[in-house]
Amino acid sequence: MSLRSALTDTLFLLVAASVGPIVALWTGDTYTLVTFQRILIVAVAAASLNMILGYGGMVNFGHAAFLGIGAYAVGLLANAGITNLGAHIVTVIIASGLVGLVFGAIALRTSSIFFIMITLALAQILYYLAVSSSTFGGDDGLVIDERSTLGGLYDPFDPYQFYALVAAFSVVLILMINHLVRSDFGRRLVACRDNPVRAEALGFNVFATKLSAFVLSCIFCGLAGLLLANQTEFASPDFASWRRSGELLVIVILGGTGKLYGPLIGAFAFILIEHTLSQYTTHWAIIFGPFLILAVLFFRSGLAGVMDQIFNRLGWRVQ
Amino acid sequence: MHLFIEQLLNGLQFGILLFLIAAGLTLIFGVMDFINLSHGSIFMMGAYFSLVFQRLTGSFFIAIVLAGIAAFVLGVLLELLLARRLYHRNHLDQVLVTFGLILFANEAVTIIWGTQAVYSGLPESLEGQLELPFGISYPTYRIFAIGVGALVGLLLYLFIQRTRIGMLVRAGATNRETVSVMGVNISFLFTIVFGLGALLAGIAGAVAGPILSVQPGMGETVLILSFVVVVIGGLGSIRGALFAAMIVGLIDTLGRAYLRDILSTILSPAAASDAGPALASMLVYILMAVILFFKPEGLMPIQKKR
Amino acid sequence: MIEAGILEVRGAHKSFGGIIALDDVYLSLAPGEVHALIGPNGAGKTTLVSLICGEQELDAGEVYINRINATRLSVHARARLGLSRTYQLTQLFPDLSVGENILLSLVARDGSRLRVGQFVSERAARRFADEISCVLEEYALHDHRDALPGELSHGDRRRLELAMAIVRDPKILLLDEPLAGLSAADADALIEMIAQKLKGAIPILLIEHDMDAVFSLADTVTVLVNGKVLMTGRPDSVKASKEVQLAYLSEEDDF
Amino acid sequence: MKKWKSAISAVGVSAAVISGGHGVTRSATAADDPIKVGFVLTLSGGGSVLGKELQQGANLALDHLGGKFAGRDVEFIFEDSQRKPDIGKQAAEKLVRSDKVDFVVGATFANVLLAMANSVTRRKKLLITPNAAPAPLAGKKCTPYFFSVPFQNDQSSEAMGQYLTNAGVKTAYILAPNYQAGRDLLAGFKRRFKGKLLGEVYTPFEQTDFSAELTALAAEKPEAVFVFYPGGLGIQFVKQYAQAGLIDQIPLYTAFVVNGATLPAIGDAAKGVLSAGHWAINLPNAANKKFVDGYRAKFGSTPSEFASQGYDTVNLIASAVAKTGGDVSDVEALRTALKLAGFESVRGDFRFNTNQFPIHDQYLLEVDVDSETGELAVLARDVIIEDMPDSYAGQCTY
Repeated sequence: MSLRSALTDTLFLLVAASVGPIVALWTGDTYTLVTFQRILIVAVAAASLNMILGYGGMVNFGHAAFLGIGAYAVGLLANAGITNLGAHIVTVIIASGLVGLVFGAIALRTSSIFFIMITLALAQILYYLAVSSSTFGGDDGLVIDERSTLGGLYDPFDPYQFYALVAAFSVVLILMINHLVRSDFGRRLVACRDNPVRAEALGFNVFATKLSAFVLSCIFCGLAGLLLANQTEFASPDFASWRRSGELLVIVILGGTGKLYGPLIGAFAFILIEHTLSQYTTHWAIIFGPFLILAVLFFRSGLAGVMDQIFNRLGWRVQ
Repeated sequence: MHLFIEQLLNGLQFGILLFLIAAGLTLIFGVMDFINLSHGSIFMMGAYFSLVFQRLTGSFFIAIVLAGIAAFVLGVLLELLLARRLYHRNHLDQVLVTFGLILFANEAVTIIWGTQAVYSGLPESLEGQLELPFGISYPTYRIFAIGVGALVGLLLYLFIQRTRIGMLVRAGATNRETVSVMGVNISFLFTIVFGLGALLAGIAGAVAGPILSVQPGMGETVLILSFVVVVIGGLGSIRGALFAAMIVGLIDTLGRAYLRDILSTILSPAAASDAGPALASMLVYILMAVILFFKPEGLMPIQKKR
Repeated sequence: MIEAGILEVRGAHKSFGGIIALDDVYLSLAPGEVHALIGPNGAGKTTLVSLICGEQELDAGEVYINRINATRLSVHARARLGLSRTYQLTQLFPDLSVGENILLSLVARDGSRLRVGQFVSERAARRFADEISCVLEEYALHDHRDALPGELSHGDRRRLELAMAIVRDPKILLLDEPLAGLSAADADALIEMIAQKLKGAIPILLIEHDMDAVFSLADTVTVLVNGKVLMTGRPDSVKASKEVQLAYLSEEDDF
Repeated sequence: MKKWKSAISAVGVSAAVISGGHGVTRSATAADDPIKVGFVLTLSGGGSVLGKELQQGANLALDHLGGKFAGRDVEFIFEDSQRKPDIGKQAAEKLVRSDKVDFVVGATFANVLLAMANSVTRRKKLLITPNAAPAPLAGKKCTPYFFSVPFQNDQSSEAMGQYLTNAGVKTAYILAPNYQAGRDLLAGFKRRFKGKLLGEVYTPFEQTDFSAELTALAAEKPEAVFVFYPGGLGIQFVKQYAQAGLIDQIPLYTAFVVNGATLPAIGDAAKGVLSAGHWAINLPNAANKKFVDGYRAKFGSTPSEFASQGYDTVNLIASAVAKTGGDVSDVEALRTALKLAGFESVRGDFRFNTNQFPIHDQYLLEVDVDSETGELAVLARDVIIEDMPDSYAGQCTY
């Protein structure tokens, strides 16, 4: 079961990740790669949020702050002349892990609406820090001159090679998140969400479990920020704004909370909708707003849920 | 000393504005357990409505009242069409639906009034400075804003303490079941409370219009701050909201005014001028994090009986 | 103390804003015994249970679990010392299937502390598959393995909760009104189950209203009235006590 | 197990739609294909008023050119950055890679421009900014493929400082929002202002109420106040400055506060506010008259400087294409042609510095009633500095 699900995951993610290059090769238009890169990166961030939202019941309304942390860590290192991907990864893990630990320790003292609001407030603190600090480039953001390098193993500015790196990285991260959710730890997390009283009585430390999940999720989001910084060659306070956090929530819900592939499907759908609508009108928000409302009101299981239903009805259900 | 008193007045005025918005938010949360991000959009609509009514009636004062009424109607419609479908849903769903409303409202305002900021001026009677005792002179309009805020706050207090609906609101905030057991038409009560919250936000928007820049998205900064107020004060507690609004208003204003000077006693002037404004913008959020760390339910939580 | 009990409450004191809920309560659960805690409504039974489990803190006094001072320990830490319990209102994992509910208990048995391995391993479900089947069989829940707790009957839910409390191999079992809300037939079945499977095998602290059940199961009975221990003794001596009858039995004739 | 099937089909559908949007292979540029100019502007959300003005200015210029550069058809492609750096970057990638445009024009805001600049210039495509002009691109990070049409951000604050020095003002109090541009502009002011600063205040970003700062400022009694507050911040500052009764006591000197976009919202409170800038509707040159009249006729409103910059940008590009005889295949030739700036700017004299930022006159601008229309407008009163370069050109060594 476990090996099979891991293989299915890998297979599916590789298929998803290879759509971009196939289309790009077919049309000769490497811009397609940029869109698909963005989808994958957003999917990683959304999956990291889904991990604590869908399985841990933690509504982090400041999750995008960790996109910012990842992006700034890369930016500051790269501009100091350190471009090695390994160094970037380690730094991002430490930075987002530590901040996640502090944020989580504060926020997890509260629950429900207070949790939503305190995560928002904590993220705002980071946002204002980024905006105000001249070392971070302030509101203008931080231009990153060099993408992360792998000791000359690949050319970061070749569109296909760079896509391959982003895709490989994203696939690995999503696989890791999926694995975590399925792991014994994932079961405990669900237990702590489902009935904290019972979980405590079974001897599970609810706080520690939730905090670990929170920190891990922050690290994954930080790594998504690393990718985002590499893709945009830029770090901006905007990455950490509360609207981005809102968008991440939207993507998770749109895709289907607590569904393994929800975030990826949500990211596809979100970027697709944004992309398509904004080609017709600059007032795309007037359509997207109501769409979001209807989606929440009537499709609670998200797109992944809707698809499940359709395929069930078609008798596609395997096993 | 004059300077300090003026800064206190500034803080008071900002706090009262925050209170008007936060009071509605906390009412809606306390009675219906509903988290309404679109409250800031109603604040924005209040500012726009007041401009429309100024043009129609020619009177600044009538326009404020009419803007409040229009916001009330808007709130009632919102409750009837959307919010009541969400009371039994979780907070996340409520956040997302009202997030969608923000997107919609901003874009609708853009389409109707343009993306450009719109002119909102003052009647002559409110221009200029008012001479206060001790040789302090203070902008007339800001005194007016404090006055309107205080008046609305007082009316709200009377309404909640002295009327039957107000009594139900109080009862509803502490014990939802009792109210329905008492045979009250609960959905009517909810509609009224939602409308009332919108009314307060609308008036706040109308009053803030001449101070702020009336443009799409103007409600969002205020929204986040008033959520901070509501959470610090304790969800559902109007007294808490008043208290917290004053704290936030004063801390924010005094932080901006004095933080740099305070910091420069320990840091170099350059570092102080760097850190001062950065810290000032984070101050209220840090305050909130600290308060919630020690009192996870806010300063004056309502004792819920279920 | 010559022979310390497996669960000891010593001089427990708790008050809520001036109202004294528990006053100098001593309780000792000997290995292997079924110890019933009875008392009229408002006597402080629920408070005592939550103090034992660590949901509330004592104002004064001490709690020893498995001979370790647990007075300052959290709920989960006490659970790790071997304290296992059921609730007056069943506490299950509502969004997980019956099988998964049991699984989590088994996971807890094998180590409830968070360890690095758990982030990597996802073998729990396979490792415990057979054991889950056995447990379900034993508690007559095998038809409901994939059902959600909400879909079960009340009696099934009670049995599920009991199973969850027991499979994690506790040192002490605390049953908080296990018969509440059960039909007469279900209640009898459950009493039978406790008597056959658990009595003697594991020390049990039983909080129960049903006097028939109490007197048929208990080895020792403690009577709590107005936050104080009125008496502790053998069931028949308690039954015979005039004081107890005055304070408790007389006013609740229906028991 | 069922999940992966549903997910795969989702990917398939998405891919079809995305590639359908813009994935069609385009043939290499041929002489009869239109010349493509891609714009990355902020067209929705906050700040979109600037993007729209830029867009309208650009469209008007193309009208005036008869829709052609050097006899060849021209196609404008507008992309919306939503003022988000990553979206702007993506839009630039699309223009360069997918649409294969000949020129990229952008962006409206510095954060978007900084994010997208590398994607364009690294591919040796020409990038021309119609509005945002942050210091790094003028100095250390300048490249041969980047041109700025409007100005360098600091120029107007330097001119304002110069003006106050010339006017013999002894004391000033200066304010800006606490971010990079704010610090740059106040630094620019300080470079040229020789009097004494009674206060230099950076207000928290996104702060909307300035009462605390105004109270502190009034207590210092400076001879002049200089502020940099773009967009909504400026509207709020000027209104509150007037409400505090300061406008009659201490003259207000500004940069990026009063312009065609903010003036209607500030209203009469702005009357008398002074600023420095490179353009105003009343500049007496023929190109400007044609532009202002044409804009009023086409859009029914008075143009802002943003529209003028959009207009100048398109005319600059047209002039370069004319120089190469309609050939856009040789980027180096185009670049040399652009550098000549052989077009009639609506601001009068215009040439490029070594860093490809403009050298132009800085005017003293005052908000007053325009005698022609009877509306409030920003009007040029005097020249403060002629042929002014920016202060970063020296750092530019590509």
